[in-house]
Amino acid sequence: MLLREVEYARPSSVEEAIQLLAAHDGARALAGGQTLVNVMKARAASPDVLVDLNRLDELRAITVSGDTLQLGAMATYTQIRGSSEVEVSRPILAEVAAQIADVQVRNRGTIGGNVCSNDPTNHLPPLLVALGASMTIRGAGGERTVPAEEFFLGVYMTVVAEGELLLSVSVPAAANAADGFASITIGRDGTCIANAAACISEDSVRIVLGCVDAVPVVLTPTGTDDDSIRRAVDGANLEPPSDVHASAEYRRHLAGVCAVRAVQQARARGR
Amino acid sequence: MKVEGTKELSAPRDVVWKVLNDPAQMAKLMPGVEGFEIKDDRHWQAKVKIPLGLGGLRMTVDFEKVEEREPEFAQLNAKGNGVGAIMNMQTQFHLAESGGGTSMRWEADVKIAGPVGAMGQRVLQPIINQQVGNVLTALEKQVSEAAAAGTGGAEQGIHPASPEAYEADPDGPTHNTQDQS
Amino acid sequence: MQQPSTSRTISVEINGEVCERDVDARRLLVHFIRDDVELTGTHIGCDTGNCGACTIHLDGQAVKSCMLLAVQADGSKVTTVEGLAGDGELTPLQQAFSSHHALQCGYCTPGMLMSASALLEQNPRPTEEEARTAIQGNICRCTGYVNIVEAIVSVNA
Amino acid sequence: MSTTETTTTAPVELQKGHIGQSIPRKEDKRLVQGQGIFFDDVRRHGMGYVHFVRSPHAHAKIVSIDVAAALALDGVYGTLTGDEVAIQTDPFFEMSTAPGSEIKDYALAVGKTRFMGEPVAAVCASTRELARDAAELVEVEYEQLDVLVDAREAVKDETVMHEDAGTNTVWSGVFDWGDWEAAKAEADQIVTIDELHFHRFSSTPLECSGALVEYEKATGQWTLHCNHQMPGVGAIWMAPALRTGIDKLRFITKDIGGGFGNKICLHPYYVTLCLLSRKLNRPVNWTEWRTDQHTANAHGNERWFHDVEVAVKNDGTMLGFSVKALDDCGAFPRYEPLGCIIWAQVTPGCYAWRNIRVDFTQVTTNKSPVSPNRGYSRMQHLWLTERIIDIVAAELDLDPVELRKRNYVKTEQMPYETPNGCVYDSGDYARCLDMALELIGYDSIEERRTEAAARGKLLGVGIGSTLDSGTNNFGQSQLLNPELQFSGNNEAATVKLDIFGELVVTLGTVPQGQGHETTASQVVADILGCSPDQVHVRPGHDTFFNSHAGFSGTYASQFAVTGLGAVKGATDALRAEMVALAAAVLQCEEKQIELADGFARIKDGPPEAALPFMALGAIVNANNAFLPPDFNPTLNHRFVYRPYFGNVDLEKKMGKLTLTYATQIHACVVEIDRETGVVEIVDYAAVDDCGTRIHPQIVEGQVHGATAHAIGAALHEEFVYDEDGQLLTSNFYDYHVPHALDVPALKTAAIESPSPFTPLGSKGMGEGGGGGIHCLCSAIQDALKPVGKPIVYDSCNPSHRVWSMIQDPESTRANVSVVPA
Repeated sequence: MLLREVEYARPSSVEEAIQLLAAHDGARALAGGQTLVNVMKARAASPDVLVDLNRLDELRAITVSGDTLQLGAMATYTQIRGSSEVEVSRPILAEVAAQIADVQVRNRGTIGGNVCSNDPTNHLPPLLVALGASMTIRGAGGERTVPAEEFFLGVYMTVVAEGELLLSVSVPAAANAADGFASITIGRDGTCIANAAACISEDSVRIVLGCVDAVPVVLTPTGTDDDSIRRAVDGANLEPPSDVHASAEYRRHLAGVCAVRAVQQARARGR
Repeated sequence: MKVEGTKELSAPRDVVWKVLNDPAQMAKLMPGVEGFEIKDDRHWQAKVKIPLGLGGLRMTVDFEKVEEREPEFAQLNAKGNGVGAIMNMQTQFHLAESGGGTSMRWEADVKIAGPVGAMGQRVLQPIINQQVGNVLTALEKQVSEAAAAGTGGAEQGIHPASPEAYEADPDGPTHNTQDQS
Repeated sequence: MQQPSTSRTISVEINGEVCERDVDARRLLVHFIRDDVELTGTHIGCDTGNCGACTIHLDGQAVKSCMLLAVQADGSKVTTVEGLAGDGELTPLQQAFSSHHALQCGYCTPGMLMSASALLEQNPRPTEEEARTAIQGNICRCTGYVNIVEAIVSVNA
Repeated sequence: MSTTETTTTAPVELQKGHIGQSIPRKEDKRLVQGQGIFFDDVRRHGMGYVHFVRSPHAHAKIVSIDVAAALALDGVYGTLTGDEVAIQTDPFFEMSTAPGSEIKDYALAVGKTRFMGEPVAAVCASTRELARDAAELVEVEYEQLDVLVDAREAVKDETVMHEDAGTNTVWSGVFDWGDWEAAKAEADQIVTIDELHFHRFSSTPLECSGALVEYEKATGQWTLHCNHQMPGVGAIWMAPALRTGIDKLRFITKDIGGGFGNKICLHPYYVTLCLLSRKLNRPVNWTEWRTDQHTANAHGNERWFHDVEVAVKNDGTMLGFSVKALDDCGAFPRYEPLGCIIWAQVTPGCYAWRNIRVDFTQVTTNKSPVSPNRGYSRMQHLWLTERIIDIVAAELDLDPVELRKRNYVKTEQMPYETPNGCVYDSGDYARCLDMALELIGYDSIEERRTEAAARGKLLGVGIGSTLDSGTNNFGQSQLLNPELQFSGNNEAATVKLDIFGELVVTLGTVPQGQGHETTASQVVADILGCSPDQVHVRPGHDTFFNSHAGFSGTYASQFAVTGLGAVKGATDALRAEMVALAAAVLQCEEKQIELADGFARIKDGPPEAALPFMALGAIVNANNAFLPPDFNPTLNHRFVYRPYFGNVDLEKKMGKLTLTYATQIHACVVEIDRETGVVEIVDYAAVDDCGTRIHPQIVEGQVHGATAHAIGAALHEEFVYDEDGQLLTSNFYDYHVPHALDVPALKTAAIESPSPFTPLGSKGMGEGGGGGIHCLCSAIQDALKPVGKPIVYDSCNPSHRVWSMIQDPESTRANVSVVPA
């Protein structure tokens, strides 16, 4: 509890938000705050200026245009879970959003905050990499779009540079996509110890592992059968971190289990 | 937590040695240095802000050179204070000539104390790996520039917030162990 | 472009009453509610956003008031446990908590009630699993949740 | 499900009515409206907020502390450091014999720090945030020392934490009851277990600790608005340390957000607050944060069991066991070494073996100090007895249900004297077990096992037979240290009939959710013939009510006996006076008077021969001129209930260590995911027997709560330290307490075997004896049988440990052997 002193601004437009972020050293965007405020309570990290995005309704929109589902960076997990657009165009997103933390956190936490914080145990980074999402970022110099695979740089680090703002996440729309997600958590609904997302397309299968490295780890196994998946995980020579919940060895094993389960789920769904 | 690895550098050993043993050049290797003060030839202090996306971890780090055997071995202790945690790091470098370049073997033992540090154990290992990767990348640049310039010191260090400093490094940490209790 | 500042004057409607106060930007909403507005029914049971004792409704949604800054509530409507019942009469949910012995020490109870009442507004007849999911973010150390779940399910059964 | 058939209830004059009914709780109305008054809800003008500066190191010399920068900050009222504490206070009283008694424990670290999070200084400022800002500016220079995190290392004394003691051993001694050598000789088989580990966890009440402390300069009086759950003993620690009289410490509690024993050892914090409030001459508030609570308040005792030997006959008769117990109490003993004897209340567990030898040692380590955590010290020992039963059953291929039933103390043996002189008052363990097994569908377990196996799941069934011993005899402390002047037990209550006819009850206890206001009103109502609604029970505790005794508090499963015993005693005295008064007014004989429906009236008399309680209250308090000169009723009675124990036998280390024994038999079914080691509870039942139940719903609520604690402890909750003494589970992310989705639907049932020793036939039962931990360990071992028969050796089994057992059952099996005797 008890934060360090911090400056606060609540812009009324995306442009103003970007200006604020650019104008102040140590400024950070405040999205849902379900990670950032917590970290500030521990005084582990202390931004100098918070730019509160919560009144920027234009960042909350979830829309489908053509074959793209676009989620505003400020779309909450609750919104994603209840969105008919998500339901018809990439339902796995709603399913996974429903697994994050708890009701209160889902009411505030946002997709943008989730990916920008990139805690290795988060659900969405591996999922979005698996789905082939892309992130749209705007700064003073204009807008750019980065594939999810290149978006994550390290623990709590992404390509969103100082003075930039993540605007939205785009996911290819595919109502019947063969997607899967599996996790092992602390208790029924705690932090992930290991997780994996899978996406099977016509010509390939893509598995993305969370919790085993600073950034999601992408695997492209040769087939969708359990053995191919296990071989791919074994072949990745993972060096996952050890902590009180899992030794490196156990976490490596769980990564394999999650990968197989995510693919099984994807296979079942794709049928 | 112990991390160790080896790194092949194209510069000659004496150049690498100079970069590693010059506090001012060392400062440029570290992530997010905001202030730097040399107290004497064995002690210096850096104020750093480790650039994490959540807002940066501010620490004051005191360095002490414990042992050196030019041009092959140096041991450095660092003690960081801040963010409700105390960091202790012991680092060792072993330099060997390797062709025209240098083969560097390094070890670091990092310990974090305090409630906030304990909270961060979960992500400590990936963060340290990442920061070590950054330092090694910066070192590579620094020594190649130093070698090109004939003596020590590029003008510009690596700006910690610039993305290119964080490119994944294939020669990053090759082995990690964390004590499990 | 506005200038960021370390404090702000905010106006929040709490349980139907408008409260205007100067607050530091760093002040958490839960401290604003407890220490500044002196509504002490909202509790604090952890410092990491896990326990849910500080759950309130912000513009109709259950949220944890320890993970929000007070300045973020400016212009919003807040309901705390004190705002659930009018004139000392208990709501059916509060009554159910008592008759099912869904509370022992009562410390988690305000947060539980706020999570449960948000559920019942959207879903008046929840199943046991739905009730459990609605309070998964609220820790109770006394009851083992058994009677809390029963109480929630019973309200409109 | 409920029956009453064993021994008769003690004779009491109770009108049938409210006792035994689950009436609405008096506490609920305020609590469901957010109107409870917890310590942090109390405000005072000019109050300062306190933040502690805590050691990041587990073991370090304090070289220097510089508070200048903190004091320079605007809004900072002042600071306190260990140096000031060392001058202004004396070390807290220690209960051990020498050399453990030489340990110096102060309110703040003096000279060195012995666990991560130990307070080394305190800062007081005008806001909470500012106090923390200032605390960060206090500069402390440390010199790190070698760290002890493992009791097995600490006992070697290669590093010594407390120089004054010269050893890490707080207490050690051998208990030898029956004839162990003879039992070994008689046995057909000796089963040995090299090592078992009962892990470190705590009940982590949702409200953390804290207090608002006011100092009155004129009188030297401190008032603590707080959540201490045992203020009587708190004052015994604090007053001498503060060099003041015990009446200078006024403890006030209202509502408390759970305690579970974790709020018994708050005296170091409270002394700091007393010193600060005096130094700064202003009220000071300290609110502990969760991370601090986990890091530096109170853990449960961690215990190792080594070299266990069990003497068994071929027919399954168990003759006894021998064990070396090594208890880890963390950095300071505080309530310890009482844990070195408290377990002896349940020496044989539920079993009739007569030969038991326990070599007990307790050591300090560089971890958080411990405090009596729900199930205190008995739970660890009962876990051992249940582990022994299941390991013996597995190794000798005996049926665990039959083995238990063969060896349980039988209901016809009650009251049963244990080998160490304790008396089990009543109970029917076998019947409770049958009921629990029926509730989980034990008959069909083999089919379910097969069905689960087809889904890749390992199904297992477990039993936890446990006892909740309550109303302890503090005389057992003399078995540790004969010099200690503690024995027996007591609790006080005051009941008065006030001027307008209000019945007012003042308890000495310190409730934290157990519904004392409600159950006390039931007892009063039944004795006085009125409705519980007419009985006002004051919430909380206030030293100045003068309604407490030396052992007052709410701990150790005893309210239904001691608290209600005191209420009953006081109400009986009040009743006698009301009857005498009514007889005097109505001019009849006392035996003609009955109390009913809120009246004192002549039995079968005319309607006008009836006095409402209000009239009685008014006469004595305000209209007493006509009363005879030698008749002076007060209608205000304080009663101290004191159970009779007699002396303990110091030589044989025997005696009546506690008064009542509630039974809890748990049974459950788990499924284990073979691939991941994740354990899921698919069926769970707990059968309780706590004698006469005053309020069955409250009893069941306690069973639910104790079970949830046990489930958390058995599967997730563990305070894990790294080799440097850093706590790695300091918050609710890593220390996973059960969420609503983690707790299965719990089935409960009860029987009533009234205690022949208590005023109401009731027994304390709130702690629960860790039944769920024993039960889950039993079920996990059973489930893992098909994968190499590993032995569950630790009381905490999160998925990673279960997975390791599946991977390498042999390493756990190396721990046990069977030797034909």
